[in-house]
Amino acid sequence: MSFIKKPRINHPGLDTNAVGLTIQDYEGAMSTLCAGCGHDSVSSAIVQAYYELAIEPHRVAKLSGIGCSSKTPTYFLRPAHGFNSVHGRMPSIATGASAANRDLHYIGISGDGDSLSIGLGQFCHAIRRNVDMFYVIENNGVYGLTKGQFSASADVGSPARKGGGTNEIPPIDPVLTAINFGCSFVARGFSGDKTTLVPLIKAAILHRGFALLDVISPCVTFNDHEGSTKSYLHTREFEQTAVYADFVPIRDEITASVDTHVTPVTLHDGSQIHLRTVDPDYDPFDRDSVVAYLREHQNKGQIVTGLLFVDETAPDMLTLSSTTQTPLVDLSFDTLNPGAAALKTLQKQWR
Amino acid sequence: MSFIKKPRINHPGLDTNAVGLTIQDYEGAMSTLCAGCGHDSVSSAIVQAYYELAIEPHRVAKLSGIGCSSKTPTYFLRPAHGFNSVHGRMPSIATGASAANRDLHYIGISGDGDSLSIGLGQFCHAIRRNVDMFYVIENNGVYGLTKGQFSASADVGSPARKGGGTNEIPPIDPVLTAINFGCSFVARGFSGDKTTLVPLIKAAILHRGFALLDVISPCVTFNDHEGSTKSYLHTREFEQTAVYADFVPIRDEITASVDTHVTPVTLHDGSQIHLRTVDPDYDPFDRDSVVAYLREHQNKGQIVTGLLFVDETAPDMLTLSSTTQTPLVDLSFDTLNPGAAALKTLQKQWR
Amino acid sequence: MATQDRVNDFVIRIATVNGTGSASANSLLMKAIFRMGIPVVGKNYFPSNIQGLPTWYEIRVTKDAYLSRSGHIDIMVAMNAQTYSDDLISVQSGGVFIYDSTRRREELHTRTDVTVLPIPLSELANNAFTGARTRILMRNVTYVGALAALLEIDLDTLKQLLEETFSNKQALIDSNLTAIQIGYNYAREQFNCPLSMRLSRLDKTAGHIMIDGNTAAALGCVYAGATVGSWYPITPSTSLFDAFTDFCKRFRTDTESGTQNYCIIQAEDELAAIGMALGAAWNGARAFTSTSGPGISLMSEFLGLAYFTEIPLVLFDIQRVGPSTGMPTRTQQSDILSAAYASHGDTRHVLLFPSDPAECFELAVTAFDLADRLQTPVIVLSDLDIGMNDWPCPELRWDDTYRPDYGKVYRANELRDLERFQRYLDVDGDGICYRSLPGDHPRGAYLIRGSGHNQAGAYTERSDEYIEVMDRLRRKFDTAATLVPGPIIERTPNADVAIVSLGSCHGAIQETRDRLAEKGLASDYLRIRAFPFCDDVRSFIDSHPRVFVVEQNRDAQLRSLLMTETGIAADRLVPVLYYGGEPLSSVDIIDVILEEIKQGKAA
Amino acid sequence: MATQDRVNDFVIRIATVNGTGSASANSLLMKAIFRMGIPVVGKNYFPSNIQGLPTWYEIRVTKDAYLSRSGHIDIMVAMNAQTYSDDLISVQSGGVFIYDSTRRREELHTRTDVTVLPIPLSELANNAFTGARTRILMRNVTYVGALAALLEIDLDTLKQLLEETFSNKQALIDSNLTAIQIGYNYAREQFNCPLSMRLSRLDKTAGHIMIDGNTAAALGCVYAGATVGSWYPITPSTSLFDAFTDFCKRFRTDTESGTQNYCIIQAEDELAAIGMALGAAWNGARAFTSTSGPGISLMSEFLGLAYFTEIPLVLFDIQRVGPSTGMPTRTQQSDILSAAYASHGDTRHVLLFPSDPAECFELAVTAFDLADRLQTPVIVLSDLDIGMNDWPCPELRWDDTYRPDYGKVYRANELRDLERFQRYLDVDGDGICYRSLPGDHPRGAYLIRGSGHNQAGAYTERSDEYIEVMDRLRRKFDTAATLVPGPIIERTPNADVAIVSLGSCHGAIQETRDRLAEKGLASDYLRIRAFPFCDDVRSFIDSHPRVFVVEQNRDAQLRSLLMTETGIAADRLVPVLYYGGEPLSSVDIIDVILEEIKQGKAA
Ligand SMILES: Cc1ncc(C[n+]2csc(CCOP(=O)(O)OP(=O)(O)O)c2C)c(N)n1
Ligand SMILES: Cc1ncc(C[n+]2csc(CCOP(=O)(O)OP(=O)(O)O)c2C)c(N)n1
Ligand code: SF4
Ligand code: SF4
Ligand SMILES: [Mg+2]
Ligand SMILES: [Mg+2]
Repeated sequence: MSFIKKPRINHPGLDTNAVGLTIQDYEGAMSTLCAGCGHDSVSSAIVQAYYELAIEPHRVAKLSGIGCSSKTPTYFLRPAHGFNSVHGRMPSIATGASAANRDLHYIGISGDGDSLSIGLGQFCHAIRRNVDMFYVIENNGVYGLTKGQFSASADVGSPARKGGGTNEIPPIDPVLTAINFGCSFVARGFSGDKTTLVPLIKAAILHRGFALLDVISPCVTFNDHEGSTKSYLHTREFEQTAVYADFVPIRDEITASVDTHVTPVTLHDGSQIHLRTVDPDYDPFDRDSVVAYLREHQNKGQIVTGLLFVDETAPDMLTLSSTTQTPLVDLSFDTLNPGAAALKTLQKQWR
Repeated sequence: MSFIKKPRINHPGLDTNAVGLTIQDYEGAMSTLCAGCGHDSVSSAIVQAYYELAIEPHRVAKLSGIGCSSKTPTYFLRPAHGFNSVHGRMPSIATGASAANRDLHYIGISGDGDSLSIGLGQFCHAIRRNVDMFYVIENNGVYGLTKGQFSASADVGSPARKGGGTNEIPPIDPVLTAINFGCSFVARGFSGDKTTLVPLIKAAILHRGFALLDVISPCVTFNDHEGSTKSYLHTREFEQTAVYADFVPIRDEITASVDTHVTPVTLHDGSQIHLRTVDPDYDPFDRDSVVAYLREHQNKGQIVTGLLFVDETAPDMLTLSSTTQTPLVDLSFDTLNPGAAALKTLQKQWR
Repeated sequence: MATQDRVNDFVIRIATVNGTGSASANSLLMKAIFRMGIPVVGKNYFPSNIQGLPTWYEIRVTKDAYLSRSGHIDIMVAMNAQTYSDDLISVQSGGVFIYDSTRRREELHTRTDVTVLPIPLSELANNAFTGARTRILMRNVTYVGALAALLEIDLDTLKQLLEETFSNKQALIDSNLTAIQIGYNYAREQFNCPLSMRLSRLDKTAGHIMIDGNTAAALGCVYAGATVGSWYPITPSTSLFDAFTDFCKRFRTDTESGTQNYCIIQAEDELAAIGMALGAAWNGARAFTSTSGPGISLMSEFLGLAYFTEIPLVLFDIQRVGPSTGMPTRTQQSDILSAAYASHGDTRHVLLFPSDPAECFELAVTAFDLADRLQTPVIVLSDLDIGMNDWPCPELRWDDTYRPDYGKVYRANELRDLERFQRYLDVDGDGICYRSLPGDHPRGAYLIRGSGHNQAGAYTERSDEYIEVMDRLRRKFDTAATLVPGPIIERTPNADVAIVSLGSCHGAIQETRDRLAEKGLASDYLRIRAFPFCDDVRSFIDSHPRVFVVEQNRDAQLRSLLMTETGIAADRLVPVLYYGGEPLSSVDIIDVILEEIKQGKAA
Repeated sequence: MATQDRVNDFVIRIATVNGTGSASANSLLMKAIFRMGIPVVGKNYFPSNIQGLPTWYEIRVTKDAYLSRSGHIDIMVAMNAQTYSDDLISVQSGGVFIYDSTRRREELHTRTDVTVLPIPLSELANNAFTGARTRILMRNVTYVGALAALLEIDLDTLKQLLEETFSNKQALIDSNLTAIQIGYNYAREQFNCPLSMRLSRLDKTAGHIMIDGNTAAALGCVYAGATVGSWYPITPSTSLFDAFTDFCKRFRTDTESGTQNYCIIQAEDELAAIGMALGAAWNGARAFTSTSGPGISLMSEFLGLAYFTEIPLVLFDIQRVGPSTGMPTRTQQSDILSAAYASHGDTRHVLLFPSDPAECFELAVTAFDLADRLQTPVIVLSDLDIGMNDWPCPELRWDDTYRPDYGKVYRANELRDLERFQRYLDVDGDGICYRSLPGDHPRGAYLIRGSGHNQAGAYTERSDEYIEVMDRLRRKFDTAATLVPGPIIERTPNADVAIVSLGSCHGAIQETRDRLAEKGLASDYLRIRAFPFCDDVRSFIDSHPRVFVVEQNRDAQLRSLLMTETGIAADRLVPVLYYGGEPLSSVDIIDVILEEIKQGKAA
């Protein structure tokens, strides 16, 4: 198989965004995933979000591990640099990349196997450092690419597709895990619900710090059957959106909202998200109450979605380490090299 | 340096336990840790607990990773087999060992670096599988053996010993992490408080499933200075025992307690622990309320200790996988080998 | 090679799209031929993808019972419009090109040297069946029917196979039979049947089976008495644990209670997988793990620990194309060096090289015996070609008198009588010491460690104690050379050519030797089955001025290992390398050899 | 060698307990001698432990400016009662044994061939100072004072050193001076000063410094312009990042705002450490990591990715004794093979072998240039002896006209004018392609991947495209051989002996050659500085019938690499191996060579 080229047809009538690009400029190569795979819907929501935010695609760096999900960076933002790394270790690549050039937008795409099995350590540590990136877990409860083994997010009692028994080991919930490790932005979406997904993605992109988006993204080939808790059917039935995020671009006039339970959150670039909580008691700024709410609903079998927690004040990794605002890659060699004279002086101590 | 032999003097007058052994039979080689190191106190509490439980020491398997803490299996239970493995990977060794021989008592000793940095993934996954073992983190907030770098459990604002700045990255709390990953037994102790430590250890040993004991165990050489939140001084000041565990051996008559807030928990061998909660609302059987309690007190800077959560009903890994009660190592080859005739029949399908 | 009038000697290739369920149709086709007593080999070319991309299945009908790809395609069944034109090109002159002509494609009728047979397969299936999935599946079975007519496949054999496959699901049997009949009839009506390339019953497959290496290896693990297996999914090793799980369920589960006399753990990654196997092996169980390239890299720290602490461990590496993620669904033999020297420091590991599924079965058992006996990891280097393709093999045999060789273990009764137990004492002078098992007896207790230790197992930082252990480990490796399976040597009087190779190269080499013989060139052949190399390897090479070393990697890794371990100079070892990722064929070898000979260099 | 009347040529060994702060006393002692113009070498023997175990510090006073251990001990300062008796045994005949006689030990006065000098050091310090910690520290300084009298160390030099060390902390200066004076006076009063082994001013250390390799390497990284460093603590590599951090704080921090022109990340493990460095390097930063054996094993998957995706990366491996955890505080050169072939599949890596701290500085800079130019990982193989011990070196020099060689990078302006950017196109025929940097320009965009890719960087599973890339990578490695630092060759007319070696063996070999010369044996010597080997290595070996290959590991890893990569036969490469973990000394080499020569085999 070689790289499949997607025919690029320019519709002259296509709308352009604030940087003069059409949505086609944000697309990627033709997907080679299974027809109906949830991951493709996520890619399309990502395309939409970057287009709407009018971020120049070549200022985005797309990273991933290994898995069907991790293939998707090929399928969006063709003019962005991408790095399809090794299984489970994308967080470290992203951490280093961000250290070297803080001015790019980082998006990391991962799967539940990639992030919660082999990659759990790196995932948690990247969260803990609050690396400035948008991190997506395309969560389908299975290892898609290796043909359907249970992943660490498979729910107890979830039956395997072909008589492989049911999963007995408790699942890892990326959302609760992220909150436990101090994540500064935690959201959950559903690949089947693009309308609520796009604003979540936009907020996540603009959040400074680690923004986790866990997307239930059904694997039609291995985990969309009856009984599967990661199927389209099950997710549709049990999804409960707790917090809607309405994205308000910086260019739009930001007016005080009249809705009930609406809280505006100002992002680092000045744009806002308006959080509409369904439950008046839900406080998306209080980690502890969010945990309590999530656990309670999880116990009832509900899949809580939305922008569940956000802390815009948490300093990100490079802030914590006082790294200069200039991307390190842009520093001139003269700035970096102390020179011969300094070397001479320095060496006195070693005599 | 060669192995330091501890002179073994038999005091004829020493007490013996139910299997006829003295406490000396539970000791190990002379410690080579720094004088005053918290880890040595933990070792001595471990010796005490196994002695009191009258477990034959050679039926115990001691495992560890790498670090000062991980050296300690040499310093207790000399007649037990031990496995000082590689850094951060002891949980997998223990998992496999337990699969092969479910009848031994497994104790894993680790450090905060070993379990929360390099070993975080394995630690969480062993918890998730509910491997039947007693797992100790000797938590001092630093890498002792490599001379004092901050570990992942160093608190924000904790100053390094020699002008290495203060730690800025939020710590990982092993207790909350364990609860998040579904741990069936979660306790925290303090190496400076042997009286409460020993019963915790005894309960942890007898718990069937993964029993985590996080012990604040100060590193006198690198992290016991002023300002350190893992110092003796700080821990003494901010320790708050939430749940006392009184161990009641199976041989003792178990009488209903008259105390307030006391709940008996029956362990798999029939012995009991009586949990005395300090706060009447504290429910050590409800994961969610425990999390809420811990987070609340953590936010106040308190170090909550005691047997914080227990679930004696959670099936352990081998129960979940329906593994036979006979240790696999004891199965005869005839039981395991299907024989020539079966092979003949089987192969029909491949013609 | 001309493709005309070749009875029982041609290659059929089926081009499809993955995820369309052609596997069962292809297997039906292959098994039918096999049951007609005609040797076949099946090779699957699939993408690292789940659905929608081109896939090929190749069946070589080989009356001479060759085991490798022929390197040519005689009959192409093109079911994937996306690859039609490439598929047409790939048919060799004189061949046949069959395609789904539901939509007729004139451009496919342009090759005058190829017979193009259009069959409206979709149309035929759609007319006969309902339901999208059924129609797709039945379209595949329809081409089997057409081939039955064109090649003269026994319809009864097909029928019986279907009955066995679907046992009591009569509806399935019926629909499959219908599809076959439709294809059969269509071909009979439209074309001159049979083709000049056709089948004719032989009696060459009696006592043989068609099996893939991963299934056979898994069976070997069951028969060796392995009780603990830990793994992490990775192509192409996954099917080994799938098979092990199936066999254990079948043979090791108490039917009443459902309890299992085994424990299989799907680990969170390869570091954990090998750690678990090590923990179990330390405890005395026969334990193993299985992986492929990236997993070998990740396991390397633990492999060093196992080497230094001397824990038996069996590890299957089903090699695929590297470096890094490489081409996960293509085959290669490129982990030889990494496996031999895996891990930092002075380490070296015992390797076994099965050449086909039957040997996977056999060497799996050997691996456990060797690991226990040598108390060290034994790495079985298989590859995707052996592991995942169906190979014809003599039926597997088992000797019920076999008893595992658990090696030197002091059990409780022996420990009781021992003055003092020293874990790393070389009692017998062969470098192999006595181990004890946890829980057995207090006197057997010691603390195993990856840090410096002395004879007694105690921690040391003393040079002399450390060197003593390291030198003994080196001696143990010498002992290993006397215990591992020796090479298979085939000598011909007055041979002109000498070949050394290993693993899945075997089939292609056998064929190469026949071709060379046809040209009057007799050959000697040594197939290495293990590392460390035993003396026979060296003496074979020594007895030839120059030897061709055939292997499937870029860097001549086996040749490197031969040079460093036997000290033989480079100019006597001529590399013959193929590393494109397809199963090796004699055409990849023969020209290199002939060219060298022409230059008067070989022998 | 007799130990009498040796001015400026003897070894002092101080035996203490770790954690008792003797390091500063020993450093004071060594520096004082150094400032007297007399060459010295310091070797630290410490346990993998924090406090309470035996530790030794060895100072070789060497008027001939040798760099290695002499292999003998002339003066022992025994401060650790636990090792007194062993320490006494280790002193060579004619030597001196000083011990803390606060508690007199008659049994130490039994060797007639050794002068035993009891000094009640604890008593002296306890009488003069208060406070437990101060007393212990001052006891150490007291023996420096005693040695000053016995060896004739300049008191003024000591004083000045103390003033520099403690700058304005007068109290500390005073107490140290007092301690020195006490020791000095005691020795003068009790013993015949000076000893026959003593010091006498020379002028051989001008323009030199005493520095350890990790500090020097870190400084090299600063001067090379490295901005991102990620690491995980591990002995003996930790001090490299400690030093890098210190230098960055000093040279790269905006004094006003406190912002940092660098980013150092203490990773959660080695897998993350190398991943971070790779991510930063991919983005165009000069990035590096540093580790030791176990870390190399853990990094092996990522090393394969870096090789195949062609990302520049600098990795320091400060080797220690393996396998596994091994002896973390002992030295060895045993990661050569694992580093050269790290990772599964056909991979090979560029290695650099510094022989001393000065070369650590120099080769660190070279490593960054090479990594950028070759777009591949460059592994600098240092070791504990170089990395953590203080070596005398010529002062480091920097050429301010140096500009980094960032290699082939298309920046935005070039990309704009490009018809089409193909990441893996061999434009110049040297196997090295042009890369682009993320964020620079849309036309430079491509997706880098560890899976099969073609010239354009696109995913492929096609044999031909894959082979094209692999063959080019092989060509690139050939180019590497022309770019890496060549060997240092020292030829002597009509040499009888030829030696090949690398890294920290250098000092011991220089000394060996002098000893051989004294016996009338002239020698040729080639010191390898990089892998792949350039032509000079081969031709040097070719020009000698037999060559001694000296290295510090059990398995003759350099020799193996020479055999596989140059094809030279085993019998021409005589292994000379030491792997006990102590820094190499000429005594470990010379006998092997002499023995071989006696058997008429060498030259
Ligand atoms: C080190 C390593 N181990 C195993 C694999 C095989 N592998 C590829 S993808 C994958 C699982 C992917 O699962 P997930 O991340 O959930 O992605 P999905 O395919 O479900 O989207 C595995 C195990 C690998 N590529 N590398
Ligand atoms: C793979 C690997 N990386 C690094 C090391 C070095 N190392 C040894 S112990 C240690 C940290 C131990 O810290 P912790 O677990 O907290 O134990 P403590 O010494 O504090 O008790 C490290 C990084 C190692 N041995 N192996
Ligand atoms: S296997 Fe599942 S996850 Fe992979 S592409 Fe198909 S549907 Fe998506
Ligand atoms: S360094 Fe710290 S952790 Fe290690 S032994 Fe000393 S006090 Fe204990
Ligand atoms: Mg998945
Ligand atoms: Mg610690």
